Amino acid sequence: MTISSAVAGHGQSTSPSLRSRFAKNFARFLSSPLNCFSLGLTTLLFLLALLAPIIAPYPYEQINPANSLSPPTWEHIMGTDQVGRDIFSRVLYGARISLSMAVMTIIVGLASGVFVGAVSGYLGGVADEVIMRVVEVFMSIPGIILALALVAVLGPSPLFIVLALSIRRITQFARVTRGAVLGVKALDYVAACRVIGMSNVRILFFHVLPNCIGPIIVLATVLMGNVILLESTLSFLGLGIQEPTPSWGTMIAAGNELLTFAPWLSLFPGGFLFLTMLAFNLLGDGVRDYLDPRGASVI
Amino acid sequence: MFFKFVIRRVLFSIPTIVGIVTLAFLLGKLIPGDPAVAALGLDLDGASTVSQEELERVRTELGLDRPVIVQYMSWFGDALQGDLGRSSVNRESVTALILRAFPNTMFLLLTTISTAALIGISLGVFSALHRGKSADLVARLVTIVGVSTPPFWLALVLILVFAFNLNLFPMNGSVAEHGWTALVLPTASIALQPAALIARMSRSSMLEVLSQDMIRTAAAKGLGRWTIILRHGLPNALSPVITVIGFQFANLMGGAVAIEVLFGMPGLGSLLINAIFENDLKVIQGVVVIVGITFALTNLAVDLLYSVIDPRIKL
Amino acid sequence: MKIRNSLTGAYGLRLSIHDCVVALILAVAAFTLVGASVARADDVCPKYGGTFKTVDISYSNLDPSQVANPQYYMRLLYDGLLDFDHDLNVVPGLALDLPTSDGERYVFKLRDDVKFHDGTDFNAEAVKFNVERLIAGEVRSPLTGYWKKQLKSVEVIDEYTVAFVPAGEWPTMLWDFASSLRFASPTAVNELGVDHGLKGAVGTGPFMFKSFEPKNLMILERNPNYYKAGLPCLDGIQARVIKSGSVRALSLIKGDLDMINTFPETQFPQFQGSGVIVDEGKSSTLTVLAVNTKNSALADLRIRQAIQHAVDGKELIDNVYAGMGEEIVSIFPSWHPAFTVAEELSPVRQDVEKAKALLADAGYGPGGKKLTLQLLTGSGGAHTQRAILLQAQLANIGIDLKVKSVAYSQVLTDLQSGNYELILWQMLGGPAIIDYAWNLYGSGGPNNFTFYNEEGGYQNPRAEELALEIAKSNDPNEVRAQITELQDTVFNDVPLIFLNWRNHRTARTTSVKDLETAKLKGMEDLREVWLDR
Amino acid sequence: MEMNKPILQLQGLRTEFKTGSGWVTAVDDLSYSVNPGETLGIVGESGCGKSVSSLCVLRLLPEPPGRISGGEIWYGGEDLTKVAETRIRDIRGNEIAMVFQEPMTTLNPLMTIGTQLCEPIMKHQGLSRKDAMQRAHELLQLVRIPDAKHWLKGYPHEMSGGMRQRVVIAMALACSPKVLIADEPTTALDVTIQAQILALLKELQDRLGMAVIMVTHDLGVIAEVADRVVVMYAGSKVEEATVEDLFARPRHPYTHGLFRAIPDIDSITSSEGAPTRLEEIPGMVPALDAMPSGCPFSTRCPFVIERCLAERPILEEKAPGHFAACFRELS
Repeated sequence: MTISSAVAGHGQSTSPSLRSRFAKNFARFLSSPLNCFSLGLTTLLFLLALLAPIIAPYPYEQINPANSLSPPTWEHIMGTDQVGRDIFSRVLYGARISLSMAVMTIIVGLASGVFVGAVSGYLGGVADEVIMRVVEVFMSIPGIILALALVAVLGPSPLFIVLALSIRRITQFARVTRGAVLGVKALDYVAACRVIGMSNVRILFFHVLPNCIGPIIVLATVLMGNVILLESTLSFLGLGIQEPTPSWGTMIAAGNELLTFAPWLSLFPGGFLFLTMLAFNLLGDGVRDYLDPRGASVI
Repeated sequence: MFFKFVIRRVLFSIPTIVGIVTLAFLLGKLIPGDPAVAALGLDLDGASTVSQEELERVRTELGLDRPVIVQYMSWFGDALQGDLGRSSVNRESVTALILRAFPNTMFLLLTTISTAALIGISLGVFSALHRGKSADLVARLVTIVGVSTPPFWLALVLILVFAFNLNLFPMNGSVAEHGWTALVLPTASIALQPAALIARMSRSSMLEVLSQDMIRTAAAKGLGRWTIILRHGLPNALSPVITVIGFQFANLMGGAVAIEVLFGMPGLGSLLINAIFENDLKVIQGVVVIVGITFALTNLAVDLLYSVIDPRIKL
Repeated sequence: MKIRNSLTGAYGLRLSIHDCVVALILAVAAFTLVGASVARADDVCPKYGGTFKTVDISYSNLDPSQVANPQYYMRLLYDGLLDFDHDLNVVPGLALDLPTSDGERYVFKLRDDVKFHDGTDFNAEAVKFNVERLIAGEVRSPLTGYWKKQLKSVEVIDEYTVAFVPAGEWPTMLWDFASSLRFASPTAVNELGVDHGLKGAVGTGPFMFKSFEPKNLMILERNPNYYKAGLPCLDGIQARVIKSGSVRALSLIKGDLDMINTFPETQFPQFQGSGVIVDEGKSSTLTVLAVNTKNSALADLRIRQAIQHAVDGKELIDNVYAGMGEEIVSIFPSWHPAFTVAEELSPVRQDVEKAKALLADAGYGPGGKKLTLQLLTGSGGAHTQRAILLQAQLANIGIDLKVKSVAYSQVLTDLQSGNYELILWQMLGGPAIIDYAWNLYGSGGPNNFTFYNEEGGYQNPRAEELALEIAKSNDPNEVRAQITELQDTVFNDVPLIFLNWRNHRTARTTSVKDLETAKLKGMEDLREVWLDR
Repeated sequence: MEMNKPILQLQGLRTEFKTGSGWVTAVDDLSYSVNPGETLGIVGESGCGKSVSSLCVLRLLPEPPGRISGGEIWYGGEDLTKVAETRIRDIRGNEIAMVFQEPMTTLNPLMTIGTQLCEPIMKHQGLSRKDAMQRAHELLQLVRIPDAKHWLKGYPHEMSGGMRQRVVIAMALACSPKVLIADEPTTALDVTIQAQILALLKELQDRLGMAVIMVTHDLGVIAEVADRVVVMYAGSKVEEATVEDLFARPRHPYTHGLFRAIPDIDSITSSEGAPTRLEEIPGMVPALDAMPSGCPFSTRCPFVIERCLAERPILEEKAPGHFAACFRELS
């Protein structure tokens, strides 16, 4: 109730010209140094991930038993692990894994969630009631429990991990989209569309949804950090990405054994995980303050 | 009136609970590996021989030979009566396992959420009152750092520093053994994130409320600053904060799984992880059911709490 | 006849019936002496008292029908008719002596002074009750099938005499009695039903059940009426599950724990200078790559040999085990009486050139097809590190090893179902010869998961023959020739890619006294351990 | 009306707001006074500074972004802009009370009417909760709320807008203030309710003998209740006169425009509210940070002359007791 009404308010304030408004005010978004910082950091992390094959000084899987557990040196700026693999290279490739998994999860969650939420909100009635019941079932089970149970069932392959992480995102996007659609649906111009005989599909996808995009973008940004944390928690528990594919969570878990003797094993992947989450949380905050100051998409 | 609202809302959560129980059943049907093999408890070094008849016997015993729909009906009926089956690993009743683990987890979650709420709301109100000043900025940075720190990583650092080097708290073990000190580090590891989110919501909600006419009215009555903030501001700012607290309570479970494993706390998280590694289907299902129902009821409680706080909310 | 054979060939003791009689007399004499000095039993330990705190790796049930490692927790609560000494020789336990045989039955004379923790008597009826419970499958136990197969019946002769009728040949009988047949109080079992082992566990062992939370914490207290007078020295034992490797190590250094026996070798440097005593046991687990010889590529001997020549077990020892292991020189561990160094070790040594040649010969490698194999391994720690090293070693000869890590229990499930190409496996054997011969290489050997000598798999009739002969004897000296030949045969046939022996290890604080690291993982005897603090 | 010494007097009040481009003046050199028992009307378009200036009296201007940058507000020998925070709190709701525009949002939705009414009573008169409740009951009866006893335990959302505004008025009157500032008290209400509320205010003022400052954009309201009128435009006072003088002969083109914007008396009572009436003055109020250098109204004034653009007219007495800030003489 609080959520939908807030979104309704939002819908009104960002009526049809959102896209131009967004473009026009991008400069205003960047006028905050914090936003600049977070956008810069995010971009940097994506670049590091994308360019990992170029930047990484060693192949991530290259072992060197003769130089295992080396502390940080000029050769290995973040040290090496138990079998002599370069931590820095693995951290970079870990960024690739974490970010791509998170992006895929968000894409799957967003695409399906927005569709479900939009249809549910627009149609209303029994369909809405049933969809929202199902959503509520999934919302009642904490993300990690659902993900763990699904990974246990499906096995820890990247595809299934993305799937397991997406399910709850779908429900989150569905809820927010539904709320926004309900708000926008009540506006006069939608009634006008109907009066001139536009089809429901056209109204929903060309006139209603584009105006619901604010809270959806905010949610997507906010969830990035969330999903990255979830993925690394799964890996940390041994149920996520499996060795030898590098993943920050697995690396932290592997370093756990040698916490006092070789702290660099878990320090650097942990630090990068922290930085990534910081970047996305700051960005999410900035985007939220900018697009959705009333916090409709807080979930 | 209120009673009717409660009844209605409670009835509302029944389909959700039915859904959760069904979901848990479906989960069980998807799980790979032969539950009967797992049930026989293989020696970790694989040095055991299990005959085919043994497997058949156990399959029958577990009801794995019946049609799926019959299995579902009996699962549902048993679950209604609080019977979630027996662990295939050690034959312990799943209900008993969960009852033993549940208080540990709830104790951790409740301590954490109360701590987080206390810190978060105070920080948020503080921030709102100093809006735009450097104190506000510092508070916001603290919250953003808090929200970005991976709990399991923080836990490792806390263990190293506070349990090992400073020897202030136990590294491992439950409340039953060490008393409240056992909760300090686990709570600190996972409280940061919800505290930060609660602070953020409190701040924005408080700012919104403080800009409302009724605050000006209260001031025009000649009330003191803190009376206005605490009696008029805070209660009105609380609704969205409670939403966040409710969500965070469920989200806490995420951090709690890793934290329970790390700190050796015998809660639902440890139970689930063990069950997953041992293919202990019934326990996995049981945990999903219990956790799901708990958080469905948490949502219910949050909704009821709204109506207690806000007389405008009816039905 | 066969029974006599196996009896007389007992595990390095090589007892004859005559020896048995002598031993019996000696034992009776010793017992009389001990009995006479019961009043002064306190002298057995230099110091009494204290709770011994250690880790428990995920025990889920304390019923005697359950087998799990480390075994010592079972042996704290329960006794068997037979027991082990430190060198893993079978010695009498609740039986007064090793069993006598009349050609059809093994007859055990029981001690008449033993009581269960609940005060009820230990006697022949109790033995029968436990054995029948196990065989009937009333408890879900991985042992049921095995005992049902080996044992025809059990008979009570008188209150303290019980006879076991085997179903057939039973070469490992003494070891089986010592390692997996334990006795719980019939009264308690009837009372607790399926909860025996969870809410209570009543045996005759040196310690008594106090509280137990599976996968979390087990607390045992001293049994003041233990049949070995004056033992145990400790007041109690507390074993908890600690999943985090760092917490385990840090807790030991901090003194929250007295001993740990599960930790990665890479943690050794952490213990240096911390006052923790690290102790290395013998080569206790055989690390191998189990090869599915039904797999079309792996059925090719040349490819198996190529893999064997590509791997370097020494590198694994140096880098994963911190040097705590032994290279393969025999199919037996170095402490075993049957240990015989193979004359020709080159088949199990790294030789990259030869490996490449073999592979090329089989049509793979440069100019040929690319060989891709999947390796299934447990996840985390040493499992992962070994897999990574192996991956690199095989990459050297152009084999692409895809590593799939899953929970180790899943590895074992897949191993037993034959659903794999290569599996990284640690085999923990016992003291019996058969564990390292027939069990691994014979058709139908319980630990033969490679289909070696089985239908559809790679077969070598000579190896099968040799394994059978060795199984029938059990006296290493009697079958030394066969052992040597079997060894050379399997080294050439490579149903298993031999990597190395991994040493068992314990780490303890200085206050723990008289703890001897066992030859086999988890077989430490805590009865005589005492705490000096 | 008896003309005593003014009970409240604003002298040269100046307030500013911080915006992205620096401080802008919202109220510029505003002076007016109000005598006991008198009703002073302040009229002007939204954003002209009338509400801001009335908030300044009780120092309720949100700071930041606002600030009082000059001038004095004299109340019984004290300059309210300078008195201690504790003193101003004693005055608020006690000696000077305020009624705000939106009855829907001025009340705390989570508190019962009774509790909210009790707050100022308990604070300023030191009554026990029980006695305060009794007084609250009387107050509700005073503002003619039927079934007052029941409503003490009721919540604002259960009431209609008109009833809520009565509650707000009751709350303002709780401690029998000497000055009541009513900031658009009827704007959000239906026309028929408006009339009732205005009548009620008038009656209560007569009964309690307090001074009222009626801030509104609605000349109809002014005509009904005010004795004297201050017309504000873009932060400054442009005209001041008795209500009769002003209505008879407005001397500032802005006031003139305001009257012209009223079609006729019938439409006041039949249409919903006032916002459309001002539209006939062409153009827009200049933004606060983009004031013309001359007369602020010059951009919209039909009578504008060259001088208006260069020089700012000051307030001068065009007729006895009738002040206007304009270079031209309107007839």
